[in-house]
Order: sequence, then structure tokens, then C-alpha cells
Amino acid sequence: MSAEPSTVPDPDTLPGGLAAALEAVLMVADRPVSDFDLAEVLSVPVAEIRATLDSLRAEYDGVGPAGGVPRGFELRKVGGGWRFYSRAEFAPLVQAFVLEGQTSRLSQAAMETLAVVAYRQPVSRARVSAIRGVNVDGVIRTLVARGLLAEVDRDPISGALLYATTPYFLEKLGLDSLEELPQISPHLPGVDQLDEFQG
Amino acid sequence: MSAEPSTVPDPDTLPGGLAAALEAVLMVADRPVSDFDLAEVLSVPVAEIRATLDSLRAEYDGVGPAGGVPRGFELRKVGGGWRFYSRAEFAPLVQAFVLEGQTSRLSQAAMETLAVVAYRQPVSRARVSAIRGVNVDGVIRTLVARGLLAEVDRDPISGALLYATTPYFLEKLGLDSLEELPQISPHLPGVDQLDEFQG
Amino acid sequence: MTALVAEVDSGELSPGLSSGFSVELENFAGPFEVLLGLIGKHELDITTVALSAVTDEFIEYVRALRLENSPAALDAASEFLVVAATLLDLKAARLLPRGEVDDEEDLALLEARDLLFARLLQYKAFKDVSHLMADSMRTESARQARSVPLDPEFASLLPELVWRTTPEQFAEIARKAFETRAEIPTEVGTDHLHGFAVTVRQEAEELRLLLEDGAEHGFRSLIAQAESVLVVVVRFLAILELFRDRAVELRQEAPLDELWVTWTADSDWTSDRLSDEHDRPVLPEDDAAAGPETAAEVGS
Repeated sequence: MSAEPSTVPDPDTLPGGLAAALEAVLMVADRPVSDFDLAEVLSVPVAEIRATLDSLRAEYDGVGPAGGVPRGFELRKVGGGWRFYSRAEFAPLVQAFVLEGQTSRLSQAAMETLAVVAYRQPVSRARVSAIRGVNVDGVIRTLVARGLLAEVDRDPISGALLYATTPYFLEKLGLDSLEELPQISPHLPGVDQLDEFQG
Repeated sequence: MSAEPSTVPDPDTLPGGLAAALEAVLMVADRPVSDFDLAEVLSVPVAEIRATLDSLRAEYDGVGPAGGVPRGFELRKVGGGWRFYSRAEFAPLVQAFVLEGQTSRLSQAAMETLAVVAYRQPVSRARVSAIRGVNVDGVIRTLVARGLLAEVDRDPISGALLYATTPYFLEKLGLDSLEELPQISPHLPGVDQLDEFQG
Repeated sequence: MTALVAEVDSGELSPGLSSGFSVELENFAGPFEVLLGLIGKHELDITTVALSAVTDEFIEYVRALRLENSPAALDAASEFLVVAATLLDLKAARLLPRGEVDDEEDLALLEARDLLFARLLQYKAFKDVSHLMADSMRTESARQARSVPLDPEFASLLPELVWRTTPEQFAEIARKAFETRAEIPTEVGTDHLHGFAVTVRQEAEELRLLLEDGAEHGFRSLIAQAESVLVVVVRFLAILELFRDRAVELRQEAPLDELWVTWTADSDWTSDRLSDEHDRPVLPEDDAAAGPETAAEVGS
């Protein structure tokens, strides 16, 4: 259900203008919000939204035209959208106040499984097992419960469930999209031939 | 400043100093934080904390010594604690954003999560995640925003927030008390063993 | 896994693994991990690795595991056996005179070697990249995303909830939510199709139901209900797979005599434990090439 356009004021008429309007909206967001969603809600062209967010980000980082010191928070584009974060330097302080969301470190097995799914998605458990050389059912269940992987589809032939990474996974890696994942080819001699061998 | 042998760094040594440290904490704290708690963790006198917060508030309101325009967020002291809020002038925009995509029905995922909490309360998000096999953070936030669930306590050991259903939930179901919830069979596979799942 | 790696790195490969070897399935990193450890220890380039040393050591390692450890650890270590078998094949291949690979079998062995190398290289690449990802996550965890409850003033604006669920329906939803944990389906039923796929895994599950009472069953009784010859064949293959997985014991008094099967796996055994080559039914025209181990399409 969307509000009537007439009731939403033009951000330019408000004190602080579009920049302040974006700050106000992002203050209540509990997930990354895309440029497009912001453009729609504020009835402002996407290009203008992006430019304004970029300059806000620079300002918070203390590198804007006005200079200044970094703020304690930062604006970041990760997981396909914009969101406020506490600045990394303050982590020890922040952790004293925020108990939830402190995720324990993932095991090596979980990280490897996550890596295989990230680069081969959508992919079945059997395929991941073949690449890692061990049964991965338990690990995948954990990664799904952690919100890092999701069941996205079924293989049309085998009917096996296929897994992919989630936007939350991108956020945890500080990436905006899967294209930003580090290239795997330098780690993979003869990568072209390998696809034939996958079990 | 007391010389506590702690891992929390002196905020003055960090970029942005005490003001930025307070911004970092308040930006991500999930509830209002009192002057005293801030003073204790930062090892800074309460008076200094208050003075810094007051000047941050003035700065955000555009009435600080440096002048400037109001930001889209404001710092408010509510119920004995400080928290960031969207500035009141932007409420119509924020509303439009909040209402975007909202429906008057609960999703299947929300209904299932609600059911798990109803029969397991008080229960942590991690535990519900483990039972449902998916991350439920977002869904639980929705259910809290809807007034169907509430944070009731903290787990004495893990410190995790515990959730329970509200009187409004009972009202929606047309029940007087939780005892009137229909029994689910204790012999179900899974229910007996669920205590073993620790998210 | 740390325990395993540490042991490989420190060269404690001879029997004498009592120094705290413990396998936790969650962290069990598998044969590729151990192989990489061995290769690293010998400072060999894995593209040109001399197999014999690694093979001998690997087999010694597996043997040591078998001698020294509890049945639970053995269970976990069973994953090694598939790789050990491949390595044995490779070792045999190495004994063949060089250049004489016109024999079909020789070729197959050489291909097995290439396959193992390819898989090992692939595994190494993912392992490398997983370290990079772990670094990113560590750096990233210093930042905390803002995620706060909605102000009551905005929450109150949400449209009034339309609620049509009765307490009984609600209890049913709860019952299902608790139940899903117990059985997460991994395959879609295809029985409604004209012909249906027979997989070793499915047949292994069928067998489990028949055998779970722990009694000794004759093979004839196990196939009494089979709908077709293909089911009989795949069920027989499933028994071989179960045997390889130590889930059943077999007894046969004389050649062509009745084959007696006894279930021996733990109650938590599932067909997921069988090697993954089986969960991909193949199309009928692939049958000959794929061999009988995978699956077959049953026409009617």
C-alpha cells in the first residue's frame, strides 16, 4: 500500500533539502535501500539521489568540499543499497552496547562452503560436496540459518534444491553486488578446463 | 579520565574524538542509551558526555555555533536515554517509505515465525532461526512493529533478547490467555528434541 | 579440522595419532584438505606432484585413523576411503610402462589422475578465495549496521492487520513449522510422471525401511515389491553402495546362493551419505555412458 503522492512533500521545500530527506528516510531503514526505492519514495530522479548520497558519504568521511573530521557513522552502499553504519574505528566501543548481531566467526569449513556457493551459484549441495570433497549438508543448513545462503530454486532435472548467497551475505562482505567478489581465476590454474570435471 | 585497563580505546585518540564516539554508539544502539552508561563505557565524566551530546544535538538542529542547516536526523533524549530519530519535519516522507510495500496481511514466513514464538516463548531470535532454518531477524522486527511480539527479557547467559507474544496477539486470535492456545502434539518428531537446537 | 591440519603439517602421520585427534563433522574438512596438507609438506607443486610418496603417506594416514580411533571418528574418516581408492588406482597407473596407454583401462586410470588433479586445483582455488572472504568479513564486522526498532509513531501508521486465522489453524501452522525441521525434502516426487527416475539414493532409503528392524533379510525378499527390472538393478547397486558406506553387512554362503543383508548403520544414517554421483538422474540415452551407478529412467 503506497501513500498518496499528494501527501508527500517536495523535499526541496523542507529545511536541509534532499540531503536531509535522505538522512531522515535512511534513519528508519533496517536493510540496505536502493537508489531506485529512494528515488521513487522521494519522487526525485535516480541520478540526483546518487549524487546527493555520494556527497553525504564524503561529508561523513571528512573528505567533502567542506573538509572537517570524520563522523562516528558512515553511509555505505553495500548489498545493493544504502545504509548507515558505525565507523569501524569505534568497534570496541560499539560492541559494548550492541549485543545482538555479534556473529561468531565462521569455521573454515563454513567459509569454504560459502566460497563455493558464491562462485557457483545457484548450486546444489551435491555439487558443493563434490568440490569440497566432504558432505556439506550440516554446514549449508547452518549458513541458511545464519541468513548467508538461501534456497532459491530446484534443479529442473534432478529436483535438487539449489542454493545462492543472500543480500545479507554481500553486506557481511562489504560488497554492493556479486560482481565485486574477488576474481577467482588467479587462484585457479587452467580454470577453463575445470568445468568439465565437476561432479 | 580513569585509567581502566580495558580494551576500549580512549575516544580522544580516535578521529572525531568523543563526539564521533558518541555518534558511533548511538547510531547503532537498538534502544535509547543513558548518559551514565555512555560515561561508564567511555570512561568519561557524565558532565562531559552531556555537554558533548548537547552540542551534537544543537549542531544537527542547525543552531550550533557553526550554524548550518538542520540534518535529516535529530538526537533526542527519551525515557532517560539518547537516540537518533528522523527529524519530525520529514515524517510524511518517512511514512511514505515505511508504508511502501506494506500489506495488511502477514506473510507466510511471518505467520510461521509468530507460531514458533507463540509455542516457545520467551525465545531468542537465534533459537527461532534454528527452528525455522532461516534467518528471522527481519521478520521478527516486522512482528514487533506490528505489535504482535514484544521484547520481554534478556537471556541471563547469552544476553540475547527474548521475545514473547503480546495481548494484542491474543486479541487477534480471539483468546483470553495463552493457555487457550490449542495443544500441539507433544509426540511430534522434532518438538521434543528442539531444546537441543541452540542457534 | 585444525587438529587434522596440524597433524599433517607437523608430520605426525605414522600411527600414533593418540595426541588428541578428534573429528567434529561440522569442521571436518575432508580428504582434499589432507591431500593438500601432504603436498604442502613435501613442497611439491601440485601440478607436477610425484604421486607415489603422497599416495603411500595418505594410505598410511587412513590406516592409522582406522587403527587408532573410535567408531565415531572412523565414521567421519570414511570419506577418505573414496580418495584413497582413487589414489590406489593412480599408483597402479604409475606402475604401467610409460607411453603404453592404448589400453582402455590405462586411459581410464590416467583420466582418473587428471580428474583428481583438476579437483584438487579447484579445491585449492576455493580455499584460497575463502581466506580472502574471511578477511573481508573480519574487517567488515568492525562496522555495525543501523537496525533499530521502528518508532512507535511510525509503527502505529501501519495498516490494521487483517487476521482470519483461527486458533486451530494457527496451531496447525505451528505444528508444520516445528515439523519441517525433521524432514527437509531434497527431491521432488516424480512418481506422477509417465516414467519415473530410479536413483540409488531413493532405493537406499527404501532398503533402509525394509532393513531397519535389524534382522537379516534375503535379497529376494528385498526385491519382492520391485515394480520393474530396473528397480531391481538399482536396488542391488544401492546395496553395494550401502556396503561401501558400511551401512549394511552382507553374507553369501556360496556363489549364486541367496544374498543376506543386515542393517548396521546408526539410526541417524541418511542416504545423503552416499557419494554424490547418485543424485543426478541421467537421461535414458546417457545410460550406457554413465554406467549403472547413477540412475535410469524407467519407461512404461
